[in-house]
Amino acid sequence: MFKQTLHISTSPHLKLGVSTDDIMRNVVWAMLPASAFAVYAFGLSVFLLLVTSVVAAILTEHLLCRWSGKESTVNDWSAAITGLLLGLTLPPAFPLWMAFVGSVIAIALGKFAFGGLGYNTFNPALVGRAVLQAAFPAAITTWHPAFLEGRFTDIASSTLALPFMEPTYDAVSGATPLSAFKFDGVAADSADLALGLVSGSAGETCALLIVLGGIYLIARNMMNWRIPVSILLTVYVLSGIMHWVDAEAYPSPVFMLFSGGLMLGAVFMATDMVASPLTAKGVVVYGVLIGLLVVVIRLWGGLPEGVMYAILLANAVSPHIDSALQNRVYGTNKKAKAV
Amino acid sequence: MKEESLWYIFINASLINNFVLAYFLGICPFLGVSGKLETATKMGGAVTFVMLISSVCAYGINAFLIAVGAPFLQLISFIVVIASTVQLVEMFVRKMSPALFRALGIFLPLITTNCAILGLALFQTQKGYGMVESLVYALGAGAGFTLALVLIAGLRERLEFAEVPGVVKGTALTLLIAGILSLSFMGFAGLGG
Amino acid sequence: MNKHTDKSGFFAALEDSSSADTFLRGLWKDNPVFVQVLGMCPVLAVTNTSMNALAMGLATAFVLLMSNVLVSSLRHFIPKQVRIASYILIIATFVTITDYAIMAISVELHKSLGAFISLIVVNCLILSRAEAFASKNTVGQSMLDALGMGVGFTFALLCLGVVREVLGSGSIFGFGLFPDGFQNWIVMILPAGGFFTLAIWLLLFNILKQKRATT
Amino acid sequence: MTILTAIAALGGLTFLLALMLVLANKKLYVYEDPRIDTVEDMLPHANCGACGYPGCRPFAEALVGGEALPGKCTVSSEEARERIAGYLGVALGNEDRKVARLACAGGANVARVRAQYEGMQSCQAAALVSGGGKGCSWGCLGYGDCEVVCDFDAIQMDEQGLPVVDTDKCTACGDCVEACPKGLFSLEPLQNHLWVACKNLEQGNEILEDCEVACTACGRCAMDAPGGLIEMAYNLPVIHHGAAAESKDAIQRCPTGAIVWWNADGEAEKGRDAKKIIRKGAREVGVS
Amino acid sequence: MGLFNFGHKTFRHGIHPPEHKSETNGLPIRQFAFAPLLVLPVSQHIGAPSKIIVREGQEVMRGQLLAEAGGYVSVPLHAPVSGRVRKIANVPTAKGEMSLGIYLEAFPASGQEVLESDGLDWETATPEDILQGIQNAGIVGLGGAAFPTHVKLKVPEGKQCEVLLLNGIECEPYLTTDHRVMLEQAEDIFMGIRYLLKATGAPRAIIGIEANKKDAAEHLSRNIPEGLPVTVEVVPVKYPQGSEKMLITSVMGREVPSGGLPIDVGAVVVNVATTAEIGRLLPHGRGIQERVVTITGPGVKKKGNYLIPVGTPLRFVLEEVGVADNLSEVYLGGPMMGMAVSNLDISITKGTSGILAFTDNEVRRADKVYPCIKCGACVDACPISLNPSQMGILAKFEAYDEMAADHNLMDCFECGSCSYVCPSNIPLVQYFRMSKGVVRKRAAAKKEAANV
Amino acid sequence: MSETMTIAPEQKAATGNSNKMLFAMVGIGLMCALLIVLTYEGTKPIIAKNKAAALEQAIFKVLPGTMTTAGYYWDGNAFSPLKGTEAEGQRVYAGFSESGTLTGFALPAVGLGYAGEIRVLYGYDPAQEALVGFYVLESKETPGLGDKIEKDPAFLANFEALSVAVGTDGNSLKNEITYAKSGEKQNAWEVDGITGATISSKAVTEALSTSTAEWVPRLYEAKERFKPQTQSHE
Repeated sequence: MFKQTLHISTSPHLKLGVSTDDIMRNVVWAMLPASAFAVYAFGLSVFLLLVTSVVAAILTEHLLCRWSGKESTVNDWSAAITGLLLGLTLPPAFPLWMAFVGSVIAIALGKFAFGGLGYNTFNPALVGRAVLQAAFPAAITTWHPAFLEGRFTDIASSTLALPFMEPTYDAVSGATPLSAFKFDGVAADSADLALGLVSGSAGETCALLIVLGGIYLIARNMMNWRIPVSILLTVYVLSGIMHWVDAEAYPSPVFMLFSGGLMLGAVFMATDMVASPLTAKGVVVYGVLIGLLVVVIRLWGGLPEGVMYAILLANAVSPHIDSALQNRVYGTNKKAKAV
Repeated sequence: MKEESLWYIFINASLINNFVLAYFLGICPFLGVSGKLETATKMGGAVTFVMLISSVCAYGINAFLIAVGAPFLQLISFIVVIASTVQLVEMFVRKMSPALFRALGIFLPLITTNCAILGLALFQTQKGYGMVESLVYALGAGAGFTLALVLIAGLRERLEFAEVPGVVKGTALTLLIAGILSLSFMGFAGLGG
Repeated sequence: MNKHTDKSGFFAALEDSSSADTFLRGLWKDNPVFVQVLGMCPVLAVTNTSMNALAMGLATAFVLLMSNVLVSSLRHFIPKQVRIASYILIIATFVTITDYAIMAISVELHKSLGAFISLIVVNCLILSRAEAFASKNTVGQSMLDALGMGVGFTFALLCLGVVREVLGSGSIFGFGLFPDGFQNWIVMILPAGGFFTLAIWLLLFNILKQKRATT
Repeated sequence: MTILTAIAALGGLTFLLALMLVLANKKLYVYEDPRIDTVEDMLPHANCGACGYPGCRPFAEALVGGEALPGKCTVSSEEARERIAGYLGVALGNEDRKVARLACAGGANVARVRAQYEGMQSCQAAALVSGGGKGCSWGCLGYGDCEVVCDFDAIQMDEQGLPVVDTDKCTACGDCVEACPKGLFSLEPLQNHLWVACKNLEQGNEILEDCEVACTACGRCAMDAPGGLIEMAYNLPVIHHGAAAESKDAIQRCPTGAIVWWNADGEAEKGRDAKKIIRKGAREVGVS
Repeated sequence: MGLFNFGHKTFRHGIHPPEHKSETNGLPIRQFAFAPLLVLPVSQHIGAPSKIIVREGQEVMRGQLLAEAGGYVSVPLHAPVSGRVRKIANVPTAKGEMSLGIYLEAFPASGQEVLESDGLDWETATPEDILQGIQNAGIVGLGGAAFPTHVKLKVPEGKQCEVLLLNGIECEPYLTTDHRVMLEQAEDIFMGIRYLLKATGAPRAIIGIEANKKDAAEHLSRNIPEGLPVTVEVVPVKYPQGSEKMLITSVMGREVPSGGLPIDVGAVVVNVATTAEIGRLLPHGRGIQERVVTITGPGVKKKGNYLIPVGTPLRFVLEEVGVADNLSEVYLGGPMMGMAVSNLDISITKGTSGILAFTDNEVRRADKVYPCIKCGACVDACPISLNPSQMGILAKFEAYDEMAADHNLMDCFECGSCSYVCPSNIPLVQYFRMSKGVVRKRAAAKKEAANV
Repeated sequence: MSETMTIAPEQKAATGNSNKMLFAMVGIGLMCALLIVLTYEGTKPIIAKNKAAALEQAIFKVLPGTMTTAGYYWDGNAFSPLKGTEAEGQRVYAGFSESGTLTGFALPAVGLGYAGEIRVLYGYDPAQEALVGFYVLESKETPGLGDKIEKDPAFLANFEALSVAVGTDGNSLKNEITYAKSGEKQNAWEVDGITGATISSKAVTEALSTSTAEWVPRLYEAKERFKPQTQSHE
């Protein structure tokens, strides 16, 4: 009757059945449409860029795990996310060697040094990108035009710049919509922005596909919808007020929403679960903070774009948001401490 | 020549050229007391307080030294006066409010050798700030110091419970966070101008 | 100054070690930067070029040496209660002297080191050596200690300065290292680069320590 | 001229400052015995708590205050303790050294597992899941919480999944006592030889199903030991050290070897009649 | 979550595990056979163990007292069958420890008739009589907690019971005992309510039922006897609504203070099956001999709700209903809070509400544990709004005291919602159970040290 | 240091050595003052010479063909030779060629850039009525981007001949210096900006614009009165 030994395990004996690697994998799927569009718009260079950053990220993670004697954590897919995300935030003709360096830094300094997945207090891809921005400010603000003839057959010369060497550019487009507005007061067409018919970082141009990916993740309950919604709403409302006050000096809210890396940041970067707060309230405050910083930096700061800095700063604040905005424990007036 | 507005002085001292993250001032206490949020907040408060006081002192001393024609005594006078003022404050606080002393007092001796305080005195003199500007500058520097300390303390408290690799643990990790924060603060550049 | 027969057992260890040890301790085993993590402000602030690092290191070493000597020779004269204040006075004096000396040598160098020369006053390394060593040891011992610590400090500063200059400006002591078209890693000469470089040096030291512990 | 102003200015400044310090020195002087620091430096800084104080600093304070004797610190070396005693001019006050002893011998080769536990590999955790699945509900689960918790590397799990205490390294800090969910560890004076390596409260041979070296409460040890030394209580022998001189006779007739004699080499000797276990592999898992 | 439940009365957070109730909720309660040998631990309830009053070898009648209450927080134990006391010794228990108990050998021809004593009329009895009667009947909470019911019903001085809450939620997946009891024993339930209202002095009673048992709710509300102040409240389906605190919040909109009792917000909560038992036993002065148990799970051949004598060995039960060959795990209670069984020689006790048997196919075993990614799913699931994510990390780093001091660890009642949703498969509940044990141990040690 | 091994637990603060404390501290203070003063006095001439040389170097850079320089300050009505105590914003340096003819004026200007103040020195040649040289004294602009104002040849070419003609009224400029987007310079008084360093180049333009508007008319009017001094300014 009882043929085999009983097993015992702890309650609960039921599981929802969505595991961390499922979530991570689906985030990668959600980023694919935007990545595909990036390749379509900018051609072979971006393809190589994305492949480089992803491969570098995975390789770094694997080797670091090996050296530190840990089991390789590559198959939880989080390294792939970091690599792909970093690739998407870089200019299309960004030299591959720099992207490689960025990916290594993102994983090694942004993630592994903090203890790996689950402990990275900053979004690793943004750490990588922030270091690249500071290290190679010229290369990272040189934009390659979209929809060039022969983009599927030719590779931009800067893409293949020799390691440690300064890249040379063959086709340089004027500016991104944001810098065009900031320095020259020219606002791009909203429809072009939404469809990605402008220049900018590889993956940030087509807002619609990014939103699509976000909706997919929200529908599968793998992303906290409150983060992108509160960021976008804050940016819309704040810039709407400013635009209403002075339409000449401040761009329209729609322009603010669809230009630059806001969509990519709000949907895929600010939503990094590890670096964002835990509670519903906390997440909304976090989103509002990011939105606020984005508007402040874009409208009054020295830089045309501030999404990356806004998210990194909010990441740094998130432990404090967490400790301030815990849920009230049932039957008490006390909030549990978070940090 | 464009005058620096008080608002700009504040933003500049607290965010753009943050004393800790851009000028590397007060790194020792920064590394030392940023482990716990509570101490970090108190330390920040104490430093801001002392900055305000020493800013006034430095302004006065500088005026005095220029008047007597001995600007070369600037450094030694600053440090001696700051050190003694801090000690005086410590004694005063201990006498007037033991509660405040327990909260802030233990940090006061640490502050004497905090380069942020002396740096503030030197910079405000170098920039030729007047009395009000000096005070705003001190307030901004203190706020920036506190902000950096509090941000790092939050992160470090969280990372206390993280599987940080053994070789990174400690100062290296704190410096790493500081580096990333320093990069993030670059986003504030150009504000308030 | 040979009144040191009555030392407690606690300090006997210091006596046992030879003079060479006193010197080498600061250089390597108790390196002020990598091991004791002291005097961080100049370590980070003025190491964007090797030249600055060297100058700063030497300036600090000079102040350290002079103040150690003075503190050590005055140690029976200074009452315990005012010792810290006296040390600060002594240190500030030598810093001022160094400040003027550097200005006399090169205005350019003085400009690039900026206020950090003055800030040597509050370098915890100097005060801690004065308090922990010079106030308890002979002039000769203190000199050796200061030399060791000073050289160790300079060495550490150079470690950072060289890395930051090579990557950040593509040169070393101002001499170009790479062919034209080298891409400077500008982050290295920014504040963040200082934090990162020091973090990575500390990390390397830790790895080294760990390796040594396991073998 | 400059020289005079400078000297006057700085002289005045230092005078004021010195005056202030003098006043401060008179008014607000808090004395702390400098010997506390010195003594703390001589202690091992392990903060293990074996001395009964929360850490080395409080212990140092107690030492200087004369409330404790250096011998309480079982972690530091003999010389270190003598140095402290010499420094403070007090007696050494040596403690009976204690070590942690495990009241179980049911390794994988002799004890049966009834149900296979799945989950977090920790005794504390396993014990909460239906007792951990070991046949003998009193026995060691073998996930090594004690090994993990030991700061002194004194506990090592052997190949049968039983913790082995290195008596040289053990400082009797008591961490393993707290960590064991089955309460199998206790701190025993090193000079005591007799030890019952079992905690099961069952009587009779049925327990041998679950563990071949369990105490069957036969009472032979109590009969053989000098009067009053061993008494049977709740189906286990209880040793009253000090009631009579310890004698090796007590273990000789034990049929399972549950009562042992710790010899001078730190090995547990079994009695003459104890059955010899030659199985090296794990006992087959019993079908419930 | 809060958004979607707007307008419905319910508690914060919670989860929706698959219910699996349809497999047994249509099957009427059936009487189970007597096992040849019954195993009766004297500690089947929370509180002091019962004191045995029979001798080895003594013959007892079904319903006869075997052990009397060992104190106020304790209940007596009655013989579930007529038979002979074979042995008084250590018996295995579900917790995995051995504890004192009675081996009772059933007479081969033991019948269903039960020894009765003086009954208690609900109209004439005083509240004290009723409480005493409930204790004498050996009644404990049949929902699973097995807390002596009379203790719970005792309204402390200065407190007022405003509402008697009957817990018919049964939120655990798979289990349908309360569902069947409500459908089949409405009369007993209403009789029990009469006793309970009198004992607690409550002016009215509310029966709380989850929306997945609408038939039971309708059946009960149709049959409310004239003049009995009872209403039936249907609440949305959500786990763990069956917990006292959650039920009070759902039905009354009040929160039981941390560390407090339902009576602190004017409520007394009693399980419907317990109520039915009171209604059935008290008029006749009987004691508990048997209880309804749901036997289900993918590994069971004859699923159903059975009336099983207390003390029946698990092995006998499983042999009777038949189990699959590749049986892997057996749980007592529901899948969310039930305990895995390591030893089939343990027996059905008064607190056993269900027996679940899972085979190799259903048990998720090789779940890889990932680090916490702070997704917040557990925070959104915890019904008492703790921060399981942070507590899990603290537990991993053994910061138990911090968990208790800053995170209200002791308020956790181990419902399992956090572990259920955790994508990283972190054994949160196990961590918390362990940490609570350590905290309790340390508090006890501290207290002891203070006394010495 | 004569510490004994058996310190009594109830040791009181030593009170008798107040005088010694005062004496020690003041003594050290006086010694320090002496040391500092001596150093200061010793290095003063060298430092002054170094500083002057550095300034002269800068002036040579912005005023081509200059051999000697002379410092002046504006007292509100007229220019007088520098005394050394004037604030920087009031100073102006005149440059003279070997033959003693006026090569132009060097003026400092300050603008608010991306990461703080940008201090520049520019050269104004009243003969050409144009700016003829430009040198960044101090800037914290981002290396690689903002620091192009020091290095970008196209940008520096702006200041080889940037028109600052004085208007007909003699009190203001005909055209103030204005900023133009990179590559869109059309007039001689426009500064061609740098792509990617817009803020920094704008800041420089603004600094020059403000400074020239104030100084150039004054200098143009008084240009005849500047003669080479026999000795260098301080």
